[in-house]
Amino acid sequence: MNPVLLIAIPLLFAFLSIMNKKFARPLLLVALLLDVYLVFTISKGLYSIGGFSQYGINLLVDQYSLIGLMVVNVVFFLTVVTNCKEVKRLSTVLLVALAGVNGLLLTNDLFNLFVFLEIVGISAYLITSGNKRPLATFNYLVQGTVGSGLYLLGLILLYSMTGTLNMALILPTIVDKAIPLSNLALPFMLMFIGLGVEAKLLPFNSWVKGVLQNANALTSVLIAGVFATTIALTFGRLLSTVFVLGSISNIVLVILAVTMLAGEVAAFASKRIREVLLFSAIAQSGLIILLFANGLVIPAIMLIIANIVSKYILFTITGKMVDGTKTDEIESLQGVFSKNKLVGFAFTVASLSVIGLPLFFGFIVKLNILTSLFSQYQLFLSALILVVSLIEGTYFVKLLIKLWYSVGEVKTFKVDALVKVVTLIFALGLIVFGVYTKPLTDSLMTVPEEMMEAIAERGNF
Amino acid sequence: MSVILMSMLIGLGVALFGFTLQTTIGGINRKVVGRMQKRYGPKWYQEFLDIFKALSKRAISHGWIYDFGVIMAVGGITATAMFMPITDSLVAFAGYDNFFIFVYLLAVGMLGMAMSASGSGNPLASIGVMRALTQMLAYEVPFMVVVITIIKVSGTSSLTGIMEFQQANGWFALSLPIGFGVAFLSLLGMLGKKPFETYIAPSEIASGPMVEYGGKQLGLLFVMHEIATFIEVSLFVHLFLGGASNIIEFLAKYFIVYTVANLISNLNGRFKIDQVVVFFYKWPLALAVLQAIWVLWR
Amino acid sequence: MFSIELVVLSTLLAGVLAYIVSIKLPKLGSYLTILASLAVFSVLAYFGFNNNLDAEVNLIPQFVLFKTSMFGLYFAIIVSFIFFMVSFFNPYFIKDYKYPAAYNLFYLMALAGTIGVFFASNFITLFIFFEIVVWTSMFLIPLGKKRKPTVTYFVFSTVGSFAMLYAVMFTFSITGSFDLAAISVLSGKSALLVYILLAVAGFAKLGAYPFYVWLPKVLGKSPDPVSAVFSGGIEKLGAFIAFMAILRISPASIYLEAVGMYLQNYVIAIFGAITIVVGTLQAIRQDDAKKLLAYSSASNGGYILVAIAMSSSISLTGAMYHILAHALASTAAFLAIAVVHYRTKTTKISELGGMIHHMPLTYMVYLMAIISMAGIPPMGGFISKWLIFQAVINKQMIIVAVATFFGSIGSFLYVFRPLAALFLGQKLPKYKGVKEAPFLMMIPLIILTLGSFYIGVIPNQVIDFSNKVIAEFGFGPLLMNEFGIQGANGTLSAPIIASVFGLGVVVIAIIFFILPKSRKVGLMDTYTSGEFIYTEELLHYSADFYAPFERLYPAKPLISKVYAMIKEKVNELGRFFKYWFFTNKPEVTVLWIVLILTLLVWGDIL
Amino acid sequence: MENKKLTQAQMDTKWTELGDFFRRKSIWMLMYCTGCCAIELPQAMTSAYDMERLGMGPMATPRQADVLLITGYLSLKTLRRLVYTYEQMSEPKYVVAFGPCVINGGIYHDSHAVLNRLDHYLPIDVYISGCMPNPESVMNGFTDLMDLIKNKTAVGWKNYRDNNEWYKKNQMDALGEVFVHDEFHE
Repeated sequence: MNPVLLIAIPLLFAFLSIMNKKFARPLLLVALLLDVYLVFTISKGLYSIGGFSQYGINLLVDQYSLIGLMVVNVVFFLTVVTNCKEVKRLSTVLLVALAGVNGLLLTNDLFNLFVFLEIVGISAYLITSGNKRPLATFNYLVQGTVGSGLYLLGLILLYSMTGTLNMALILPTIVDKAIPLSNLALPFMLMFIGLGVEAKLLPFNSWVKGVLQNANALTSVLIAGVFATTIALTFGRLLSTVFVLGSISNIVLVILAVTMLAGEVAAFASKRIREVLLFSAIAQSGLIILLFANGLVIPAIMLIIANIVSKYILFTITGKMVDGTKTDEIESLQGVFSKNKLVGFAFTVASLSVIGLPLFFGFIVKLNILTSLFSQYQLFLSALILVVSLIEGTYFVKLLIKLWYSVGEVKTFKVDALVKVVTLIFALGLIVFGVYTKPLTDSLMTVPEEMMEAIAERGNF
Repeated sequence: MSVILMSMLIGLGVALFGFTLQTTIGGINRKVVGRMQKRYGPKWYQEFLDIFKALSKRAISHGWIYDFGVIMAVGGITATAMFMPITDSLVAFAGYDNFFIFVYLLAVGMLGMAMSASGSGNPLASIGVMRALTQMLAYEVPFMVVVITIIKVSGTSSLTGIMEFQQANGWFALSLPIGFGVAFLSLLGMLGKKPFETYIAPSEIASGPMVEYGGKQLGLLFVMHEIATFIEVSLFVHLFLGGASNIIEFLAKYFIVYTVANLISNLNGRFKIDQVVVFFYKWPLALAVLQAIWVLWR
Repeated sequence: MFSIELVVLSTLLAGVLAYIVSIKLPKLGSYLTILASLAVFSVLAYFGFNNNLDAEVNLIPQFVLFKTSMFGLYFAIIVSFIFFMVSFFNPYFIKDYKYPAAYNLFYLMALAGTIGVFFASNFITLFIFFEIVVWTSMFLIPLGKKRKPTVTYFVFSTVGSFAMLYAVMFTFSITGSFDLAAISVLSGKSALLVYILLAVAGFAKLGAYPFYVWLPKVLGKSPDPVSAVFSGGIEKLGAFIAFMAILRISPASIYLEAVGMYLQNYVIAIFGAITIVVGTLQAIRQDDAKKLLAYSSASNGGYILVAIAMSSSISLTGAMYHILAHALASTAAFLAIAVVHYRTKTTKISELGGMIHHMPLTYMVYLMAIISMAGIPPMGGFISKWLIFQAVINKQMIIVAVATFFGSIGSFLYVFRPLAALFLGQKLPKYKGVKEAPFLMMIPLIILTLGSFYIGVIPNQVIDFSNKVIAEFGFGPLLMNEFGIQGANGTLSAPIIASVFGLGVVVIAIIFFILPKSRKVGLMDTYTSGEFIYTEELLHYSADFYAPFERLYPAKPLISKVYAMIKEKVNELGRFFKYWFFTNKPEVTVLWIVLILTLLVWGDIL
Repeated sequence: MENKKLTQAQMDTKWTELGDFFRRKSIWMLMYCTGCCAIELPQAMTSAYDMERLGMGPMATPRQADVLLITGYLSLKTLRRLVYTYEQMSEPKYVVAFGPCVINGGIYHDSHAVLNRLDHYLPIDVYISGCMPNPESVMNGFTDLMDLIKNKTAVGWKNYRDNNEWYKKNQMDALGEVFVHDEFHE
């Protein structure tokens, strides 16, 4: 089965849905179902599109993109299913977004990547416009545009130096042509910043607060879960197979470390539940990119998986909670879980996993991260990670205790059975993977090799 | 087994001896003080009369803990006294006359008395106990620092061992003069002599822990007080004045130490309890520590 | 043969079972906790004493690895015993909890976690179980009166466990092994780093200075059985870690001639000493009986640290003995206060009085417990303190000695406060009709007291065991003869002391009963200088018990101000980031981008 | 039952007799210093007359004391406290009254606030005469008390026990019933 269908079907359905608004939602669901089905059936390999392979327009399906596709599509599907009500108006946009997301994960071409980035970006602006906070969306729009503009600029510079846009060829070309690292610093930095805007890295991410602070369950899961994962994976592929950081690696590392620290500290200082979660998400994405920048692909992917699952649970439940109680002040949400124990359980498991406590998946991830960092002898970085995860643990525990134990009257909210089931399954998954991770680690084992294989084969395997 | 039974009998004898000795010397000292104040003073056996009179009186009881505490107090003190060597050869449990036993078994007695006093329900008793404990915290630490110097220097914590060491190498009173002074101040605190008798303070808190006692409980507590005094003064004699090789020597040293303490007591007023703490934690503790460092870490 | 993994897993399963049962029948679930902890304790004790515990079986492949050691067994038996004893209280407190089912689950999970820690064969297993204990016990705390201590506990425990994790990973990066023995391979600076980090972990869990702040908050505010479990059981994890850190790692450093030990050990001893003093001073001024006992736990942790730091046969035996004696005594004391709390709904000393007339047995239990805690014969605490003093004197650590003596005498002060004001004193009318502890609660109270008494009179078995333990660390056994323990500068014979004490009491009791019988009078018939007072509260001295002494030192320990400051600084930093980076103005972001690019270009040109 | 009670009483008597031997050489006083006669006690206690040589000494509380000294006139208001104090003393106990005021009110005999005859309310063992009695008479009074103890004629405390109803009635008549029982009202 050709992976291009993963992009083509949603795009096609998007056009169809414009013709008849009535069928938009069913079309979205069908497209998602098809995509999920396809993801589990496509086989690995390099697929060229329309005979443009000499220009490098091709799709790469390896273990890395496969895992990404599975996770993203499944979560996308579940997000839409569990938020049917909010989807109505946005069906077409979501279809486009789906195409963009799949494209980002599959593409093996830097320019196509830009195109998909724009598609995802535009659909993201449209999705966030549903928050009815035009200023925040505008802010996002401006920054996203600046970001993709910078990416494009960097891309052009890179193309002028290397003469290729195929991701697999860039690195070999640089080596072949012996391009000095100082020349490469600017294009890579521009691309880094461009992607950094979408990946919520510190100085470029002021849009996140405005967007996620007022987001409902659908928007927040899409932005903080699905899109963030996609961008992180894309970023990860670029960092591990394309970018030669060289002289800018110090700047990059500082940016990432500060992102992490700032996210956790800001979350610590926040009093609203959505604010806490969004800052936490920023810190997490900082950590993910940091791992990629250090070449730790396996822990990074594990973290991405853990992150999207727990973010799904946290943001979905928070969204429903805020909808039901009409407030997101933690102080006035006290004790809400005492009336919604199952939901509370899922939320608790997710946050304990994020903190990285044993018996939950997050712990395995944390252990993996630290083991890998220490095998690189990264003493300072690992100390920093421990410090920030202490801060993270503190505010999450504070949050949990407040949400479980009330002082005054308790607000109530209703959650659909479907949401309950899905979050519970995810929560149980976190527990199961927290105890028994062998299948996952086995399947991740080959990822770095396959990524490097593509380069070694110069994109022609 | 029979050895232990024998030791226990000797121990009881020691306790009885200690009681008799201290009661007599206490009586004599009352006379000494009387003479010092240009009085005639009571008979030398006055203390015995007082105690037996109290024992024979029909007392009141505030409940079982009130009685139980008294028994525990006097029993604990008696048990402590049973370990006390009198001379370097006259000791009930040879080899077990460890210094720490005295410190901690003495505490059982104190605890029993404190418990009984608080159990009487009189707030003045509780205040007295509070002051007694606070005072204990004050004098005990400098004293213990001096004692660890002695134990470390002599290499044993057995009182007979320390005695023998002194008989061979000279008294600690001479070789550790600072510690001797500090320990003497602590002794005044232990004995509850002025200026450290805040926890009795008859005119302020109506004799503190003793406020509710009369009759046999009071009598037994007097017995306890006498034996406790015996233990404390003997400790001092054994630790600093070379102990004694025969009983006459012991009696002489004992009498001198107790009389001097008593005379000093009669020349002083009374500290407030927080002044007691500050007093002991200022110079005595500092000097004791300095001496310990000088002697041990040299 | 019985496999450790089976014990751990079945405890976890029992927890889940108890959870399911207690969704509908919380009380039945809490009875299950009794059964489960009894089973754990008896299996560990029976098979452990017969050297029959199996560490090889791996029911879940590749997950955790165990091994048996006398060291671990000693701790495991003590802690599972404490869990078992405390579990008798669960049925009475379960109805007060908001989430009774969760309580039963976490109680057994924490037990499983502690067992796992003590039998772990590598650091990863150790860390996993350590963290399990942290978060399961963390969720036990908010079931009580207050929620805030939970966070405090999490922060301090996590500081400890992260320090340990860092040490473990660091060791791994150097030696390439997670094995427990790997830390002893380290040398030089890296050994020092691991030493410090593991010591921090031990300090944090044990509640030693400067991490003792969580103890009073957590133990003072959590449900009563939880406080007891923390003080007697979970806190001992810290001692376990400290043992490993201090004895297994030997970083090269300065050898102090004067005290015959290495500098780092001396520093730990000094920290232990500070813990003793601070814990004692704070315990003296507490009005809440549970907080008071919590500070006393901190102070006793200081003794354990001092003893471990001295690293000699006597001191280590002292440490082991103190762990046992303090576990028994402190649990008994906490449980006694729990009974009072259960019956009167308060633990404030100033609100209580005369409880002895309502609950004499509880009083006796508390009395025996404090006798042990104050180190008075004939209870277990005396022997451990004696051993520790022997070692302190032997090492001539004068400064530390001052602290240990201060703590020892100070403990009379603070343990006496609840005794005098809560149990004794006037019988307050508002507690009329308060009853003695229910039957099930009495069982652990009596067993703990008898245990404490037994180890105070016949120390031989415990010392035999601890000799085997310290042999694992390469120390020679402590010598014993029929009657006594051979110390550095003297012999102690616990049976003789106990029997002499008994003889003294018997003799005096006989004299007492021969003398004329006393007339019974009420508590209000007491000397008041002729004044008439009819209100019991006015004749009850309980508030500000040690007021004159308390005046001499500040009420709030300095270190808690430091922690408050750190928290405030983190908050400030968060607000700083929010202000400068998360604005609603896109131009600020663009400014940052431009700045970074400028920096980059500038850097390249220059 | 009856038999056993008798033995208890007999035991008490035996102990009292035994105690009397010590008691007459060791009398502890509780001074209830309400009147002017109290001024004479310091001389009696200190160097000039040295009460301690007789084995006497001041005590802090009624529980410890053997003898209650009432030094001078007694106002109505203090009677209640005096009785309370007396009843807190453990038996055997004695009362020594100073001056004429305790016999007939002395110079205050016509005051509404002063009780004229103290032995209506408490059993007095020894009266010491003089207004105020000089220290010699004080000492004399104490030796009289010792002789009384020796001769087993100091039986005021037994009288109080045996005629308790009479004493109580007199006390009640003087004081009246007081209903409010708290710290500010008796």
